[in-house]
Amino acid sequence: MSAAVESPRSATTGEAVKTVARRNRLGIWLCIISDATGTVALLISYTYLWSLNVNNQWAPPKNAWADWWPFWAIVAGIVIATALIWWGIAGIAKGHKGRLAGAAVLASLILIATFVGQIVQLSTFPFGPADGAYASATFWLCLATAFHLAMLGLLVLAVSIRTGKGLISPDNHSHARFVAMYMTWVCISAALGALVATTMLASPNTQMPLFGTFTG
Amino acid sequence: MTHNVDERPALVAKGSGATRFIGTLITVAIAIIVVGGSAWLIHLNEPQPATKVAQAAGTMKTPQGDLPHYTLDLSVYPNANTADCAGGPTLGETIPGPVSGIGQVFAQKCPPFWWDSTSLELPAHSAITITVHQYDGSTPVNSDYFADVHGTIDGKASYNGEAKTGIKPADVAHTFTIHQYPQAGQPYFFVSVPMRAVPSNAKPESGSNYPKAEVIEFTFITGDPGSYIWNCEDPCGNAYQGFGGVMMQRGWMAGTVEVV
Amino acid sequence: MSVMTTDIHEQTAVPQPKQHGKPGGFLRHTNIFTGVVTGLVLAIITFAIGSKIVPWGNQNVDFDQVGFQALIGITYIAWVIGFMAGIGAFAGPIRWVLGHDLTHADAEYMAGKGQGRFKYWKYTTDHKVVGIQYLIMTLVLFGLGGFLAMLIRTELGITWAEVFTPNFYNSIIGTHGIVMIIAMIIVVAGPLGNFIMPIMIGARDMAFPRLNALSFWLLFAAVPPLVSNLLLGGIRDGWTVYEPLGSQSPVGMIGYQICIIVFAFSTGIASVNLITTAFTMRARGMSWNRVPIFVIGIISAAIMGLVWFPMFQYSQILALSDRMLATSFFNPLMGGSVWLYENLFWLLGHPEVYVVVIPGTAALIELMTVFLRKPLFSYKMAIAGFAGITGISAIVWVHHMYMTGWAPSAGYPFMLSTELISIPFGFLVLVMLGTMWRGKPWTRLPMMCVYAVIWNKIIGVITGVYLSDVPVDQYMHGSMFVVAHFHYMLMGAGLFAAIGAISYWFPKMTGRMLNERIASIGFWVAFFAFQLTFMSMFVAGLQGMPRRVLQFDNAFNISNWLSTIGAYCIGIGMVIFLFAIITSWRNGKPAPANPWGAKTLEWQTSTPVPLENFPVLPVVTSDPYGYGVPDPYDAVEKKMSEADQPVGAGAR
Amino acid sequence: MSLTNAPETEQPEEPTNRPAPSYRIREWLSRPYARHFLVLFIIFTVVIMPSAWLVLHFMNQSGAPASAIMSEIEKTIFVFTFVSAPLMAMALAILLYSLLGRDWGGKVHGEEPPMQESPAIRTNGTAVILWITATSLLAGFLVIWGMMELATITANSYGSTAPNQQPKDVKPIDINVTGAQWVWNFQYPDQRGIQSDTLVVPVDTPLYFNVTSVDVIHSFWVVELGIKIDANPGAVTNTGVTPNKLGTFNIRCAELCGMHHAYMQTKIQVVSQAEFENWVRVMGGEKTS
Repeated sequence: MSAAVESPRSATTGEAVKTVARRNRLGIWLCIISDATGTVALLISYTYLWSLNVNNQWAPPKNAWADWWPFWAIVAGIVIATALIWWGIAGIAKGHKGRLAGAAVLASLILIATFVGQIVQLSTFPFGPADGAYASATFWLCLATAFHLAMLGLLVLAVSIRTGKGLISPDNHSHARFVAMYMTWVCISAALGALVATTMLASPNTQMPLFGTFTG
Repeated sequence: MTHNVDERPALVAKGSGATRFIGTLITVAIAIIVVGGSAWLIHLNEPQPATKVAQAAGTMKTPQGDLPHYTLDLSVYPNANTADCAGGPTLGETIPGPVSGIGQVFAQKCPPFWWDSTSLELPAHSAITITVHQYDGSTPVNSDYFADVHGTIDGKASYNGEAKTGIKPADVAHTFTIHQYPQAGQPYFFVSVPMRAVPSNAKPESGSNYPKAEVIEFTFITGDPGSYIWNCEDPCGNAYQGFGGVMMQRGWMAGTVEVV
Repeated sequence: MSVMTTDIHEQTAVPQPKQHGKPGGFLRHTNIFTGVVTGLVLAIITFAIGSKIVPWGNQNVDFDQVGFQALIGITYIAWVIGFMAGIGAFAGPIRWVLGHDLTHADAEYMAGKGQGRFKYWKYTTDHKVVGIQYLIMTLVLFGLGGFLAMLIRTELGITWAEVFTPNFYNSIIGTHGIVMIIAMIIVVAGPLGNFIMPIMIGARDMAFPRLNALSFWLLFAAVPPLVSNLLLGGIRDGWTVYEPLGSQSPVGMIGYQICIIVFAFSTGIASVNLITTAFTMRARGMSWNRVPIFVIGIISAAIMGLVWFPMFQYSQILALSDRMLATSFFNPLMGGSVWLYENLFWLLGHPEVYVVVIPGTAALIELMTVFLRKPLFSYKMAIAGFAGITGISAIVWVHHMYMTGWAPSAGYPFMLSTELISIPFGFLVLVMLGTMWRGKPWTRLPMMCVYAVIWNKIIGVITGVYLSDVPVDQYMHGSMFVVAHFHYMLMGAGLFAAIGAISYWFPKMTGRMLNERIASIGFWVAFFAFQLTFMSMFVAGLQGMPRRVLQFDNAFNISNWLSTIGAYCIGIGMVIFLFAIITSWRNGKPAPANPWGAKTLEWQTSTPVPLENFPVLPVVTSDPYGYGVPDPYDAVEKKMSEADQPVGAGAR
Repeated sequence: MSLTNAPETEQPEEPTNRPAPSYRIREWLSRPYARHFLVLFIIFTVVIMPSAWLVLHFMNQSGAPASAIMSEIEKTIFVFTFVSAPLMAMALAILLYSLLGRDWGGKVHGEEPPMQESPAIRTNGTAVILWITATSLLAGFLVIWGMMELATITANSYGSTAPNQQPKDVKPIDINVTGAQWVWNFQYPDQRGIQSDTLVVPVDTPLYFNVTSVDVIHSFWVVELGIKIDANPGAVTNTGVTPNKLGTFNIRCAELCGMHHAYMQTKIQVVSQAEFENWVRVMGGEKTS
């Protein structure tokens, strides 16, 4: 108990912020696990439909696949923002708050730009969501990334505001760490999505029987 | 320490054993009434089309010898638009919509397709001739099997007077398909006749909302009494493979056949 | 066993952030009524505006058109968002973003301090309030599901006519299924996991009190869309809404999908909360070998729910996008696959069964030690059992798909994994039987539930062994036998265990004793009627009656009549039990702090439980199973081992 | 003299020089609770065993097996019921013994926790080890039995091999089964592609079914032949069987497929080879007009 007195205490419950931080970190890890299952579900859908090619309807009309570079551009955006936040955290751990505040503002700008880019990519696909299984699966991979981006924008904005208010201080900056942890996961998730969406195009399966018939 | 303030009023026991016992009985009674009552209300709230009985028409010479002959006239009307609903033919406000009974929030006042009744009653061991006036356009069938005539006498049906064993799958508007009821005891019974569509460019006749009807006539022989159902096998509904909406609705594209 | 120390935290010592307005801030003005009003208003506005812009054509002609689907879906989403906003769920995150952190006064207001009974209608963060809210919600859901079950049995019992149209019959079997599944998932982990578990481990509240409230009110928002499906054409596809049949259903299906998506969020949040609480907030001295077994059960159920629910959630998200955006995940014409849906569905679908069964079993193991006055038999085996089930449950889902023709050779490995899971399950059986071994029961209602549940569970497990076997499943799959089997597992083992657990903790939760005379009458009526109902349903399945039919061969009539009679009696029994709960809650005998003489922490604090559970935090010095006296036979054995050793040697 | 005194329980745990196992078992059997339990156990086993025949009786109400596959299935169910009977008996014996064990004089009924405490058995290595071995052996037996049965059935049903290279020398009859809402349709590609709404097959001839659907999922279930396979839209699934009994059996749809799912039923007639050829001739004759 005596040890707990020196370290700062949480205003709401009066426990040591270290205790609260340990608790919250576990919570964030669990959220990431749950989110990961969702991403896995999307990847399963993509690869499964890719491998089955039901009714020869995997490929979009006229084999108009999506360009590969927008996917990776978006991933790059998220990675840069994440790196910035980690860099800022390294700074605040050493004591200067300004670095994290600046990094967060910069990162939120990058994220907003990336989000806009994601929307642009979604609206400029050479196919609509109804054009076969590849179109559907790709649309949803991108929609999931867009959803993640929107959430990250909010979180990073919060980090910048709270740092400015001094609520994220050198001796209590766990919230910034949690946001950074989650951003790191989003990087992985987006990268996985981009990987399948840009490498697994033409389906290997050409033997599927046509719908309602017994021959291919 | 303001932690252990008890915010609840002081607790006291009330009620005797007898009151509790009576209360139990009353609760059970209420529950029974609620369940039974709502079941009955839902049952009443799910309209079935009026039964249509085949008319006697002397006897008929069939492969199975002379049998009493009965006839039944049916009609199939195409999509009813709002104008029809306002003052059109006797289209059924009484007919349930694609969402029927308790779920009638979005029930349709006007049926897209319409048989004048779908609950049919046929006499046993007799020849039944059904005449259908078909006013509707075509939707290709999912399975070509239903573009052929099955289960009628010598496997034929007459389309505007000419006897055929089947029509082109692209010409099918609806089918009239009687099939089995899950009753092992009763005789197996399967009749399927495709309804030919009116030409897609047909103009409505004067004084009517509908073009000239295709007249389909077919005759089949019933066996022992039993319960059967029939439905349309042509994907004339909506949603996936055209089997949503009206295709899944008694009184529209499906019904019952009682052989008595 | 635990002692109270004087370790208290001095709140006033902590520097407080700026207090924005009165304590509670925005939440002072919100409650369930503002939530419902906001939700309805937003939904109606959305529908009105949407029906102008979304082109859904002439409803008379094309009822199920994509635009109309999208409109209904958006309306449901608007209801959920509006309700959550109206009840104040977004106040917390917004304050966090803006940096207006909660003061201690705020926290105490949100915990319901000084609001009397009104706090049960608000976004209250106190875990005890949330537990009670969950309890009420569970009872309501069971009422609805049981009502639908009565309708189903009525249809099946009246074998000479159609009581309902086929569509409505299919709708009620689907709604009954999913309502009961949701109710069973929350029945123990909701009320007891939230109310009892934190006290049991000596915590002042859950780890994330606001997430706790959020998880309940999300559930509350998810139920109306589900129920409304009956008015919008119903879900005509059973509770496993297999695509593409699901896409032929009217818009009622959207209610189901929205409900599942929101409920998955609710479950995930609740699981995060429960796991974190159990891992990080245990009282001092409660090491992992002193944790009550009920907590272990809650943890394993929460882990399964947390990890696997997103699969089910995404199966519904994608199905919904098939409806609203005309994508083709499950539409085979356009390259979708029906097997994809089945895999995503059952990847949760099977762990979900254990999410239902495990907490109830753990609660029974917890309480049987009290009523047998006997320590838990082989604590380590119990933990091993829960861990093993949690692990293996991830790799057995394909046994629901033996007959789909998807990878026929997959039958071998998944038959293996399915039979393997019976070994950790056997551990739990051993723990229960071992604890019961030579114990003299104190025959109160909770203990009777233990006997009832073990009986049901034996039958459920044995029939489960049949179904886990591919050749037998080739006969049983899709027949009434399956229905009877999972009712024995979910209802016989799950619901009756929940009844036992609730009647065990009822005094602590409500401050009053349960009227056991009436409750027992209801319980036993329900139990024996349950045997009649589902035994005859086994027979119907063996005779070859498929499930989800409303007309069937005369050969199955007798078993269906018996089953219907039994079902009505179950209903009567359950109603009696419900009556006992309600009357005892209103005016039962006031309960002492520890009516059962139990040794877990929740019974050591006063009844009703004070706002922060313990005036001073307890420190645990031993596990809570220190019942019983030394076994006399041990003495005999020791004596023999010294004195009679020569005899033993000479015997050879 | 002081044989039964408490202090002995405080002695060091590890007992020096344990007696012979046989002796310990005899000693255990001499305890009253052990005897009572064993009596109950044997009684329950004897009572439960016959339920195996009861199960078979109910299964045969839908008709005796008409193929080797169905016979195998019934054998499996019979064996499983038999094997699980002792397990159930043991659990029930323990339940009943503990219920009878309480003194019915009744302070255990009372409001207050009973004063008398039960023996504090924390664990028992012997019991745990025995239990784990027993359950593992049982599970292992079930798995191995099930896999052997599955292999046999797969061989019988040609589910895994294409019709042209199939084990038996008899040429199997290829049948294309199409499930539509809510009617089955059968096509005989080898018999000039004739189509029918009922299934007519010759006895003692291997049948090979290709199953698909033109709309939603159906399930092709012939009760007496013991075959069941889903009819999936956009995919072809296979099963097969060799009916060995003349007769007319039910074909039911075992997967909810919409409004008329309950009515999606037809029949399969197993007839002699001659009758089958005659039927093919008649159907084909109709076809070629």
